[in-house]
Amino acid sequence: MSKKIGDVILDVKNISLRFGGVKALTDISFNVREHEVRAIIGPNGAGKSSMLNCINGVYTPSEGSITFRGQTFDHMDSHQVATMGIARTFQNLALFKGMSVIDNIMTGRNLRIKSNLFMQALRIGPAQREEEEHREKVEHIIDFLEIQAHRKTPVGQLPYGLQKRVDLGRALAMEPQVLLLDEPMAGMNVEEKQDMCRFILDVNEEFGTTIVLIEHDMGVVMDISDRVVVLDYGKKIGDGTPDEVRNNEEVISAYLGTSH
Amino acid sequence: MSANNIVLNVNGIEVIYNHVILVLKGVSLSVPEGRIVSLLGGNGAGKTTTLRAISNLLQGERGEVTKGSIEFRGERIENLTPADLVKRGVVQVMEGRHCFAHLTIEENLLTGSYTRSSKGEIEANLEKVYNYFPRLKTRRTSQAAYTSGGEQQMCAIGRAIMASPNMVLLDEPSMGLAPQIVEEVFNIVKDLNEKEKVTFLIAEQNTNMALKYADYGYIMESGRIVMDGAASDLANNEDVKEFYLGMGGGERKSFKDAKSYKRRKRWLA
Amino acid sequence: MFYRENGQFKTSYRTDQQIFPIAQDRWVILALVAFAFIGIPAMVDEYMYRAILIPFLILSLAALGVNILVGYCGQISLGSGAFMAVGAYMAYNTYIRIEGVPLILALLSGGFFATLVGIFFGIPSLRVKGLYLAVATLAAQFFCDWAFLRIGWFTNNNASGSVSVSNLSVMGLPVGTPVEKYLFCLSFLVVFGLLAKNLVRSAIGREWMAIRDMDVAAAVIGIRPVYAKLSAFAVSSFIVGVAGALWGFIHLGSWEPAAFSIDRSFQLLFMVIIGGMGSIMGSFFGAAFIVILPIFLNQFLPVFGEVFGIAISTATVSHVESMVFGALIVWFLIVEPHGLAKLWSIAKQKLRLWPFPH
Amino acid sequence: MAFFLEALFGGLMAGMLYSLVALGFVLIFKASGVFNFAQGAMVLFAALAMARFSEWVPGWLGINSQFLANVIAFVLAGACMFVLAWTIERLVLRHLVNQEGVTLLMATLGITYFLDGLGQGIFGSDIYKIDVGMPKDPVFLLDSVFEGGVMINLEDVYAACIAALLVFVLSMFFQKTTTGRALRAVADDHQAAQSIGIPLNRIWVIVWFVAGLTALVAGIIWGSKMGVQFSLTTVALRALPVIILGGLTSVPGAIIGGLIIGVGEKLSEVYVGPMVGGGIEIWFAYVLALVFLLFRPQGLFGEKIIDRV
Amino acid sequence: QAKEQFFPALVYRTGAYAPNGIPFANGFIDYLKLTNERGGINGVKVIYEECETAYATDRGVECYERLKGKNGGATVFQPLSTGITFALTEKAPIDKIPVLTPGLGRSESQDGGVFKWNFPLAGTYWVAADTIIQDIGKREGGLDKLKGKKIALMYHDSPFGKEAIPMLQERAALHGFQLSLLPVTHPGVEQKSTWLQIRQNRPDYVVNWGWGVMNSTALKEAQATGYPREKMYGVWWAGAEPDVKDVGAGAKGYTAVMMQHGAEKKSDVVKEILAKVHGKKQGTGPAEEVGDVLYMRGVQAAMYGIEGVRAAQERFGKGKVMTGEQARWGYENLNLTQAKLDTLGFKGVLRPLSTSCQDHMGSAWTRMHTWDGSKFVWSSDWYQADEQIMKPMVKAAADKYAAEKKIQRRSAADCQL
Ligand SMILES: Nc1ncnc2c1ncn2[C@@H]1O[C@H](COP(=O)(O)OP(=O)(O)OP(=O)(O)O)[C@@H](O)[C@H]1O
Ligand SMILES: Nc1ncnc2c1ncn2[C@@H]1O[C@H](COP(=O)(O)OP(=O)(O)OP(=O)(O)O)[C@@H](O)[C@H]1O
Ligand SMILES: [Mg+2]
Ligand SMILES: [Mg+2]
Repeated sequence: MSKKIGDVILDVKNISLRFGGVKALTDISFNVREHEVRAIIGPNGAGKSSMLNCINGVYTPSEGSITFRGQTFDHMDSHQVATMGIARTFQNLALFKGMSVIDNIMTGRNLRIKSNLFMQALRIGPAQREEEEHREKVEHIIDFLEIQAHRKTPVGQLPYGLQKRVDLGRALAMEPQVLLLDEPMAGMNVEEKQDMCRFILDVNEEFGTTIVLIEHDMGVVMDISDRVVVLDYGKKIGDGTPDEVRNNEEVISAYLGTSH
Repeated sequence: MSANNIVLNVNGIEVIYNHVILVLKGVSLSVPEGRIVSLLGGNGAGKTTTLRAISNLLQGERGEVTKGSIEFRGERIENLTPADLVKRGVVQVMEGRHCFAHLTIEENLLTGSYTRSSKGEIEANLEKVYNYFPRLKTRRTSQAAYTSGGEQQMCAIGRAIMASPNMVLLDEPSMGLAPQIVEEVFNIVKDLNEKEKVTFLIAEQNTNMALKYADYGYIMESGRIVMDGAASDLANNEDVKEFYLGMGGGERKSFKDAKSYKRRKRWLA
Repeated sequence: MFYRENGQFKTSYRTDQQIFPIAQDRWVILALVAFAFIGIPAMVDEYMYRAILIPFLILSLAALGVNILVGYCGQISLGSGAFMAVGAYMAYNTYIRIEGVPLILALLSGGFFATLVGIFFGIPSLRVKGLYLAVATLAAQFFCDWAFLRIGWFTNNNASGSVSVSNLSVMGLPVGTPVEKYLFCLSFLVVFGLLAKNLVRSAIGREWMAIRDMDVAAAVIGIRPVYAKLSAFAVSSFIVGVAGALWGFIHLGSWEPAAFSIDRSFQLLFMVIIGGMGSIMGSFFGAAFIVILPIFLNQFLPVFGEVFGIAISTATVSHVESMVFGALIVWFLIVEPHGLAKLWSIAKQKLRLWPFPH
Repeated sequence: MAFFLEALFGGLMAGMLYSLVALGFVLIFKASGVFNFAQGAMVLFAALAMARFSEWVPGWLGINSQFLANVIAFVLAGACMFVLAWTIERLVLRHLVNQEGVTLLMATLGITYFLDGLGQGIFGSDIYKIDVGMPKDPVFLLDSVFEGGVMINLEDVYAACIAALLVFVLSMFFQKTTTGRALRAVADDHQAAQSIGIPLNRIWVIVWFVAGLTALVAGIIWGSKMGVQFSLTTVALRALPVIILGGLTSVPGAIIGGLIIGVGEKLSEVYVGPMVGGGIEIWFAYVLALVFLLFRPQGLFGEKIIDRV
Repeated sequence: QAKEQFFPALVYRTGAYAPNGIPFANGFIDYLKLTNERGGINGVKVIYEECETAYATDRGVECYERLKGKNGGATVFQPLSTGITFALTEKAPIDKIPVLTPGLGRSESQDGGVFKWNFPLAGTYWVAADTIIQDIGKREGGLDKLKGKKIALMYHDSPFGKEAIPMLQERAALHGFQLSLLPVTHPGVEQKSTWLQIRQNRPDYVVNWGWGVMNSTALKEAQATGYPREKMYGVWWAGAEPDVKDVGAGAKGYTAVMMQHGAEKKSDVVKEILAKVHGKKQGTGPAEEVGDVLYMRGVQAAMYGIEGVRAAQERFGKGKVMTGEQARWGYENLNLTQAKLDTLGFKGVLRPLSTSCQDHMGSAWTRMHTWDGSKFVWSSDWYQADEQIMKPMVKAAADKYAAEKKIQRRSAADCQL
């Protein structure tokens, strides 16, 4: 595979996050390089999702800073993060249940909509044209994710697995530089996981999107990720290439168990 | 299978959502006493729907069983309330956790034993659950909504155990769980099954786990049962291997290569 | 059989993005509008206009506005009556205080002021959610009720606190006879209906719905809750305000704050929920249901009684009326919790499959 | 000074009366996630039943002790509320399992209409009186300290005590009992609750019955103060700011909220009102509640609103 | 086909104001029935239809639209609601149907020069307010004694309630008493703070301008605050049995101004109704309520309605069915002498009334009655509203209205036809 890993694009320094008594994260640091696939693994409740939540401003870390493309923040604001080009999917689906698949993915393009309220109300030229351009892009994503058949179904009625795809689609629609995926393959069977991997790798290679991936399926993680961070009880216990991690004693005992 | 020890018998049920969306097109399956039966199939195959139909939770989804019958220990149960079913010992662990957001983990578990009256039994069950999932014990006092995905999953499973059921319908128990917890969960299943003769019907995506622990398996495709057989046989079936265990031609192939290569399964469904 | 989209292939996204992608729908709707403009005036009598059609039109306009806020943006509001009142009274003041201001301008200015008030009372929605917000919006309701009763300026210091307008005209054309009024309201409804439909099917509409369904996720993909919510409040209360102005000017002619009391707010909410939240069509269904049903019952029950030779007293009629009305509301909700509009679309789906069951 | 005390006291008492109504809302919401707009109608219905039965009973049974008549009337009215609860569960709630809040809210509005019609249909729409022997005339305290003394109404005091008692019992019920827990579970997730064997149907009958009884008590107290008439339904509007201020899910909140609102609106009316032409108390109550919400969106004692991805 | 004169009846037998709406409606209908028993209006049969408004303006408008065209056209509308009256004032002229508002509606509508179609017969709110002050003055031993006194007006916060304010302010300015205004929000069950204020600035008199539950609530609160009921006055919509009966002894001493009649159980017309209508099991309400205050108000209203038509027939043809327009002339040229009233059975109940193009009220007599704990008893002799004060006010208000509406005063010629 000929994929050139760029230099650090996202750098997380000494992040700590506390909820009352619970220490979700303690002093986590790691970085993400451009174009790479970066996996975060760890037992349940290790703080993986919380980590993502800190990165895109859903949670405010109690300490530490996050550097993205040279700019450093101690707190990110969701909207601003989105404009900077960081997209994400959610562990327990956060789709817009009442809306059709198309509309869900279209929302991903909202940041790029120029025309104002009045133009939209009147649907005069530019507004109409814009709609169509974005629709075009969205249709590509839909084809890409192979959910054409469900275009207009309300996502609430889709089976779990497909909802996951729509979630991904919505994130892709933002054409982000960094894509945060929280367990995108939970509740899928091997074949579907294979498809999912295909999507992810394609995105990564064709659009050069940097990927941060949380996943519990070691097979997947070890196969597709370039580097892996391992968290346990909110602490970082390992960081490195799949092979390094695979052979890290602490990681094995804390997470992989004997099954691998 | 010999019909004498069948606990659950679903024959030819048809399910329609919102009066228009036909989802199950005549599904039949039967679960023998004290066995573990797994229900496999891709997204949208209809596993969840099947389980909902059995435990009578369709109403809330505006779905209804339009054809066929469901029998539990020889008794028709289509018209029972879910509560009645729980009294008869049938409990479902719903897909996507459904913990009680505002209640603490412990309260969640205790609510699980609503149908149980004896204090001692409840105590014992609680202990049992905490032993199964030590993680829950540490989070016992925090509101379910604020626990991690996996913790919620554990909580949901534990809650079902609290009702000391004799038959459990598990919907994707392994979803979002770390590998060794998955292992753990299936061990628990085995454990309950052997020690307490609990019967299991498991809808699962993690096929090789499912087949490893189950006695018997059904495979669903778009609302129909397309294949069934003893777990071991299924595990050795070429197609199953290829599409559900992801090891076409014996060797498990890397997810990297998956992209380059693609052949959709087509067996008549 | 007749109702199928197959054979109608969309060659461009534009065609697919039309308001009614299915040809049959388009024709039906066009036919309906044409009928409303030409057919109805040819056949109905004055009572129909004054007691049913005009109220129906105006209230569906209001319901439309409320639906944008409640149905699309998910901010339950019980203050709609207040916004109607603002629309009515401010339109009145514009009308009498500015010499020779055109009627339409006066009405729109009513809408404009309603927008301001709407945005103001929308600000809490940034922090307060759900039922809490719903109840909080009653503050708007009661405050406006009070303000219009108490502050003389609004009512041009009429001792009684009630105001009235008469001999209205638009660009020389009088708006006096029922037919004129009907057509006037109808045109308003059609125009606003179209604009609203455009809004909800473009970016802004999607923002609203996103906020409604899951605001955290919405923020994460770059939607600003502030903008989305306040714009919903603005648009909604503008439409509601104009509806209020119409209600005062065209329907009542003379009114007092009681005409826009809390009951009105509830009534509008019913319309939206019964009709179907998040559906323009639903607003019309809802309005029809709420406006026509009680009147129908009220007139039908005595007749019904006579059939069985019992003379039902006025009191009994209205008691039975409200019982039946309540029962019907519940019944419809049970049949289809998502409102008449949903029922309608299910019917269409069935029709699409017809004659096959599924 | 004396006057301030009177106003304060009046406010407190009014607040207690509000919270009596608010309780009904909280009960049902906490226990089934339904925001029951029919509460006002239930209060009226219960009060009408009470008033009319206590009027009719002597005729039917030929007894002439007002007290006895009241007791029997109370039992009968209670029975009515039970039948009501049962019917509502049968015909409405069980068909709306797992629907969104608004849908259920709308259903309760439907019920409101039905009850308004039914109540007036059966019991009439005149003004009726409930006479449970509450003292009507005021008493004056501390006349030594202030000229004219400080006026209070024993009637109010009794009412307040009853309200307080009710609240105490109910909050015990919710916090301590298994059923209490089950109820909260139901409020969170109907389907999950069913899946672990909580019998929604029975639960709902119980809850609505209890709410019915609180409505009855509220109805009796309000009724004996104001007389029983259709406009009693409007007390619901007085209770709404109370519940959002106290927190939709908190029984004690209903009381505290009631007191705050009561005092707030009375003081505002008597001190600020005259400057702006009066009649401000109702919107003031709502604005007051709103201000509190801006600082605590879930009300003073409500459960935190959970939005987590 | 039989000649029939159609009288629509906008009633409210349900909702917050039913307790007062019901007896009025019963009286109204019973008198129409009686008229037929008496052989109709010179042989023209009277027919009627009720329509429930629940005191809500928009429902009232719907009823108006529903009934105005029925049975050969409505003769006259008598909405027992100021709100509805305001709405109809706009519509009636277009449809050429007179609006009768005995004792309610816009006070300035007395001016027939501007309000061609409105007839506030026998008294407006300004008459009520004016005469209440006169009675208070009498008690105090002369209007001049009112100087420095405090009078509080607690009013139903609606056009109805507000109507009283201008007259009271006028009188306050005149006699130098201090008027404080206490609005009570619909429907009026919540008066605690109102009464706290009353207790605070202890006014010498409290005038209750209420309708429906507001009245009984006011008396209960007065009792609870220990305010002397003897010092409380009520408008004629706040002085009937439903307002006091469940307060009973608690309301003893409460006085209300009456639009000429009170509770008239003994009057001839009541006897006649009991005999000819209730006697034939045709009664509308319970027989024991016949003759109650609001029942009589209904009877009075119906009687004016009928007599207007009779007067019209004098001009446009005896025994003919009158159109709304013709009826309007009748109401404008009504001349009910005492003799006529006596023959109709209103001896000792009503006083003469004669209207004209300028004056659509025709009579401004009132008297006070007081609740003695079980029944109302007359507590004053007749008063008449003070022309000097009222005339200019009416004129001014009417002119303002005319200006706003850009309508011309009616010419003398217009008055002739
Ligand atoms: N908003 C919150 N309030 C309180 N505690 C929280 C909150 N969010 C997360 N936590 C706690 O922080 C810890 C980490 O949660 P997180 O969701 O990040 O785990 P995770 O690594 O994603 O686990 P899983 O793989 O099961 O999703 C958990 O113990 C959880 O209970
Ligand atoms: N509430 C609903 N309304 C309408 N259609 C539904 C509903 N729930 C599920 N469906 C449809 O039923 C089909 C089967 O869904 P189901 O959830 O049973 O599949 P599944 O096998 O559980 O998939 P997964 O493994 O992803 O959970 C899907 O096509 C889905 O679109
Ligand atoms: Mg997670
Ligand atoms: Mg599933």
